[in-house]
Amino acid sequence: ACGSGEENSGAEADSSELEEAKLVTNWFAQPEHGGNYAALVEGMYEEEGLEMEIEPGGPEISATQIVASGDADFGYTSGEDLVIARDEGIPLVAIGAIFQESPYVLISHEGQVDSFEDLEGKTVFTATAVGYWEYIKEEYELEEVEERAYTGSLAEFVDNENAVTQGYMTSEPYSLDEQGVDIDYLKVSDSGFESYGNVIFTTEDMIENNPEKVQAFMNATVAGWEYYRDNPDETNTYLQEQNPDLTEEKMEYSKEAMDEIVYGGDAEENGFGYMEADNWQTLQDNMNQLDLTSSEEDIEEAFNMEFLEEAHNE
Amino acid sequence: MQADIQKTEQEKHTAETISMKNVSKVYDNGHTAVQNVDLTIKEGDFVSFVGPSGCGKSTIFKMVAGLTTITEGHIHLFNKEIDSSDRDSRDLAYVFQDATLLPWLNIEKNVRMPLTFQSIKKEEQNKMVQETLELVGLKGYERAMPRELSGGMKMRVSIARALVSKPKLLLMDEPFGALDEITRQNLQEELLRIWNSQKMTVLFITHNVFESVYLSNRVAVMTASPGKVDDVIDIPLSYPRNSDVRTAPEFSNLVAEISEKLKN
Amino acid sequence: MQADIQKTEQEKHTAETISMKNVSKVYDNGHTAVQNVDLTIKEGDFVSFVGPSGCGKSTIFKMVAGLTTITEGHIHLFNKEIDSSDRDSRDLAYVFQDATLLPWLNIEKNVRMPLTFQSIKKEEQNKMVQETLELVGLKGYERAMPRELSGGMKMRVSIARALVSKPKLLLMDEPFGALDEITRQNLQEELLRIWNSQKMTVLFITHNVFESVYLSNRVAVMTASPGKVDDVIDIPLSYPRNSDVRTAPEFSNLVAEISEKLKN
Amino acid sequence: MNSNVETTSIRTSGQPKAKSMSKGKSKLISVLPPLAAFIIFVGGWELLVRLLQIPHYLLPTPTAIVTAAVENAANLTTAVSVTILEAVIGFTLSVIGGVAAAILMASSKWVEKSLYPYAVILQTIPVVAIAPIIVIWFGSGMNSIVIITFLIGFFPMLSNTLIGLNATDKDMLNLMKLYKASKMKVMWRVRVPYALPYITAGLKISCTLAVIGAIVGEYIAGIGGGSGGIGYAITVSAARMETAYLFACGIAASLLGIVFFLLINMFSKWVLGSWHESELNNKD
Amino acid sequence: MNSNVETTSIRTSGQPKAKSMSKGKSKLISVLPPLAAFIIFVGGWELLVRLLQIPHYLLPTPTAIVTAAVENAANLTTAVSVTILEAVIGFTLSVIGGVAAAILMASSKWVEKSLYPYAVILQTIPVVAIAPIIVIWFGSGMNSIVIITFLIGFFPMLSNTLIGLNATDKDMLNLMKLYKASKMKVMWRVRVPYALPYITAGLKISCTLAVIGAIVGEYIAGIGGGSGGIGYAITVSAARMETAYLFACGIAASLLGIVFFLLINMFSKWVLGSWHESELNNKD
Ligand SMILES: Nc1ncnc2c1ncn2[C@@H]1O[C@H](COP(=O)(O)OP(=O)(O)OP(=O)(O)O)[C@@H](O)[C@H]1O
Ligand SMILES: Nc1ncnc2c1ncn2[C@@H]1O[C@H](COP(=O)(O)OP(=O)(O)OP(=O)(O)O)[C@@H](O)[C@H]1O
Ligand SMILES: [Mg+2]
Ligand SMILES: [Mg+2]
Repeated sequence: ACGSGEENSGAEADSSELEEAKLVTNWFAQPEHGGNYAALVEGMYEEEGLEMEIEPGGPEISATQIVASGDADFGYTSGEDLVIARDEGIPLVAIGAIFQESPYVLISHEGQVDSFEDLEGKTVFTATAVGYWEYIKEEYELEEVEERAYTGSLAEFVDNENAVTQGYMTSEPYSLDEQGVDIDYLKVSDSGFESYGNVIFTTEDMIENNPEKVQAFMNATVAGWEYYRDNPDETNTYLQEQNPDLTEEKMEYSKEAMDEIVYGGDAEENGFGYMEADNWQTLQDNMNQLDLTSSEEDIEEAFNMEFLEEAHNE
Repeated sequence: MQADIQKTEQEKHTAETISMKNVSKVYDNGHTAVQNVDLTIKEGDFVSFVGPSGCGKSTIFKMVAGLTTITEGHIHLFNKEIDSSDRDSRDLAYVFQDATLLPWLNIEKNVRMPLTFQSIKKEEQNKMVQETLELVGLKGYERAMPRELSGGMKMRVSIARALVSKPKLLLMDEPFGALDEITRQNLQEELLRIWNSQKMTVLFITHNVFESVYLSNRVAVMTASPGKVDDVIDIPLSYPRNSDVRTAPEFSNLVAEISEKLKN
Repeated sequence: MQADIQKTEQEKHTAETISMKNVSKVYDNGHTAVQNVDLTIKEGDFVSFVGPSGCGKSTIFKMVAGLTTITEGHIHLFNKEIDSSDRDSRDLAYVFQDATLLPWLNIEKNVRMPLTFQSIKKEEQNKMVQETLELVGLKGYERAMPRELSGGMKMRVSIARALVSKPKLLLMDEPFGALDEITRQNLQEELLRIWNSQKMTVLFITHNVFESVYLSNRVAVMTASPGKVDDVIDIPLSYPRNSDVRTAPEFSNLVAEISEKLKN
Repeated sequence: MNSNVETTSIRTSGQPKAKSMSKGKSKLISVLPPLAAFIIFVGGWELLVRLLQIPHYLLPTPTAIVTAAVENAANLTTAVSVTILEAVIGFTLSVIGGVAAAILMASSKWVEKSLYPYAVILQTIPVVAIAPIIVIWFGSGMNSIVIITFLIGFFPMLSNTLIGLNATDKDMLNLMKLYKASKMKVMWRVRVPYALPYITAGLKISCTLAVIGAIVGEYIAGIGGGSGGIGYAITVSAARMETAYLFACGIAASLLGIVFFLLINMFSKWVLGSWHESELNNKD
Repeated sequence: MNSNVETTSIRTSGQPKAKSMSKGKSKLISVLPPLAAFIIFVGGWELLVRLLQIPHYLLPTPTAIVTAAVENAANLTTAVSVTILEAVIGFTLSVIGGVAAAILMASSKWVEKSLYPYAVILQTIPVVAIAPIIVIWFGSGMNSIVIITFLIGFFPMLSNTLIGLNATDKDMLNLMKLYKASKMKVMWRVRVPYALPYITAGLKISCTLAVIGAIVGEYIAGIGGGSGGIGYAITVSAARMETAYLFACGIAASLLGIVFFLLINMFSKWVLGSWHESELNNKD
């Protein structure tokens, strides 16, 4: 409500007047963040008047808390975490979903698991207390599962024929393949658990007090992702600089694996980042049912499509 | 010995250096080490303490130095009541029964230590340390570490450390016990010379009755269980004393008298 | 004193307890503490060492006990060459110049310690400890901790610890230096009694020439820089010795002779 | 010279009284400072959070934390008891292992030189790096957690004990040599007692590290659920963003550490109180 | 009685020679045992893995590890240098902080009683629980990592130093009292030197903990990429199942710890070598 209008409304601005902005991702630099890095590399943020900083996340870095504290303006999180955060009274708002469905997969040794029912009796490595796993357990009435904490290491999984591990569809299958381990995987999104992945969010505060900044960020982000779809090379080179452990092949694999969930599905029609109220509602209902949350609030509060739509209209 | 040592009655001050009134010490384990001691020591006195092992000599010294609490009674030092938390009123040096050297400092630095707490110029310090080391016969051992010395040498370092700061009150707890006769006699002479020239007060513990008579103008004879000062004997021999004194019949009588007291 | 102390010539063994051949000691810092010492000590000898502070008395004792390396020369102990890594050939006790008590053990346990390394029954141990504590005048202090004792009392615990195990060879480094005359004389008598009744060999360091003459059958006089044994003087006074001996003219002559030697 | 030393009188007028505080009063005085510090600390925290309006999900108030702890009391109690068990076992192992290894190394310079580097490796190799092996060898859950706790507490015990054993007074060792004491006896009778101040210093460090170790272990190799400890509870509450409960778990862990520490402190007093300067009350 | 003490002769036949080994030889002998232990250890490992056919993703052979390290030399070097920086800064802070806090606490029983519990809290509060706060306060990356390293190394320094400061010989303190030395002077001239053996013992523990701390810190608050340290490299290689490289990282961390440890050891020798039993070479 305060001081809107007269400031730079998305047009090119003098580089001397760039406004600082910061995005915290959920992992070290990788193609899964490609569009945002593309916008950075190709100068799209700058064009929008933002002096952008992208801070890579890490195993224990919680973007929700960093953004909530005001240390960063935007962050990446999962649909579940956003719902949990709101349930805990953390006023975060989703402003776009990079992955149209959950990027998580449940990886098993070849020929061991064909369907979610087959998980019965397995040893399953998942992150502690994640929503989708609670859902799958309940939905498929799994009772005899040995649950173990996923710590980022695949060795135990490989060692145990009977094991199942969580993974990111853009990453772990590739690593295992490279090590010559034959695997199958189930996509979590096929279980009936609806959730968005790599949800871009900001705070209610930010939307209220500085909508121009949010808009500028979204404009460049959308442009970045659209650009990255067909021209990943320059960005990938930059990613590799940031993260020397990335290889060309690995990035190619990730890019290919994620194109479907980034640009496919609802995004195919409605454009990058699209979010559906029904999906959010289902997610919230599921979470409530699983006792992970007890949120009564209107789901419309949790996400905001205005900036995305405006960006697409540009 | 020099002429200025020849003291006259007028030169003697009569101020009290130490006054103990009804002093008792009970250690935390309930042991009564010293009981009801009354004793006044005037400025310039040289008082020796003799008595059986464990009779409380060291305990009295520690109380006077403020190193242990006084269970009952009062001690005044330089006319001020001792309070073991008080740090300002004393100008005293103490030769402990053990040498108590700082193991990480060489001999020269150990001896210099008391000077570093006073505002004395470095060159002045050097001179004082050198003189004192020479006095105790340890010239040439400046760089040695304490663990490289013999028992007697360590004790001499400790003596040097006490003498170097020229204190007004000097407490010496069996300083010469670990020394051979020759070294001991040298140090006795030196001690008397320093005492006379600096007009300090000396309290001296020894098991050697000859030594106590030779050095002091008063000898406090203690008895044990519980520790008490049995008698204080005047030594009416004039200073400066030289080896002749030791053979004087008066000297022998005094030694005999004190030894007799110690036997009971 | 009992009758059995009256020794006859036949009772004396002539086996060598210690033989030092051309023994030198250079410490790691390059200091020559002892140079070219030759000395033979027969079984049953009581040899006192006198000499200026720092002349190497303690060093010789440590070499004999195998506590420090011998830089040059050879020492045979009970007819076996000493090797500081060897642990079996000795049956000796040592009173160090410092009391060296284990601070976590009470007096009784400190004294008992040497016995616990031998296979002696508990009751027997108790008896031996009690006797020895009584001997050094520390009955009643069994439960006291070392830090609760006076300097002289600590030394007496150390003496008790050495005596309790009835060793064949006893090394005593200024054991009575911290004791008053009465206690000292008592312990001298006791030491002579034990020495006689147990036919052990005693090496004894003292700064007290009277003491050395009174106790020993030989006195080794040492000189300093570098430490050497200047002379070994026979003391032809018969045992048992009592206080009368001290006033004998022969005694005074010996004391004077040794004192004279020490002066040079 | 005058008779300037006055006479002494022998008045055996009863036992002198000790000038000491009554026991109750001195007890009170010893409790007061930490209590005051506690009140200032907690009060300041509550006040600060309220005044600065720091949102609860960033830094909850002490009251919120207590509420969360009370609400989750049952869960918290099980979590704490699981962690206690793990920490105690792991700590015990690291004490036994550390002291035993130190004794072994102290017996011979050769052994020390050969093995010490591996002890440093054990300490510095990142647990995360070998976690998979640990879990594969020892199975996940209790066993692995205990091993990880052991690994973390082991080195401080070893290092401190070894320094203590090597610091033994030369004269004491000489004394033992004279008694023809065997190496083992010298070790137990003299070197170990002499090292006790260092050993208890090691215990103080290891006992607090054991709590951390157990939590890290649960984090890496925990199985969660009913048998999950504080580490598991922390992960869950972090995932659920229940910051107040998260803090309650953290504080529970701290309290556990403090209790361990106090127990070790008592042990240290008991074992050193009669002779070592660092624990002597008697200041005469 | 016969004259059974033979005479002594005074032969000043030159300086006696010291019976000591040549320096080169003794050097060799001091290097040999650890070298032998190393060969046995590594050889045994290689053999075991080959004989038992342990799969390479579980336990790679030493040769595989070396190969992986060589292949990733560039990455590994950056990772190691980042971690060194973090560890060194964190360690320095924990030493300064630990010693300073110990000195503060040693100056007064009241301060000790009031503050010590919070030091234990600092040590035992699980870093994971407060990680979000650390990251928010200090930002992710270097700053937070250094803080975490500091937190882990702080308590061992504090605890050991405090015990050392309180262990000062009573007689030495009495001596200083006689010199009317101020509390500060007593601290610096006597108590701190006297505590040095304990302080270096603390340093030995803290310096190895610093490496762990930095790696845990990178895990919790690291940003990875070009500025990622060993912790980051471990995370990445674990996720990629590059076990050989994972081990190479682990070993790099260990070597770092050993180097730190050796430096501290040298320092300890330098500072204590001339007087303290634990570091005296001279055994006379
Ligand atoms: N710290 C202490 N705690 C308990 N009792 C002590 C302590 N220090 C000394 N005592 C006891 O007090 C008595 C007197 O001790 P003190 O050291 O004063 O004797 P001393 O006359 O100096 O003896 P010595 O000539 O042997 O040095 C002794 O019986 C001793 O046991
Ligand atoms: N550990 C050591 N390192 C180097 N030098 C030493 C060591 N111990 C003794 N010395 C030196 O060796 C010489 C002889 O020492 P020793 O202790 O044998 O003398 P001592 O005759 O016992 O003297 P005292 O009567 O004073 O005890 C001294 O000059 C001393 O400085
Ligand atoms: Mg005394
Ligand atoms: Mg000596």
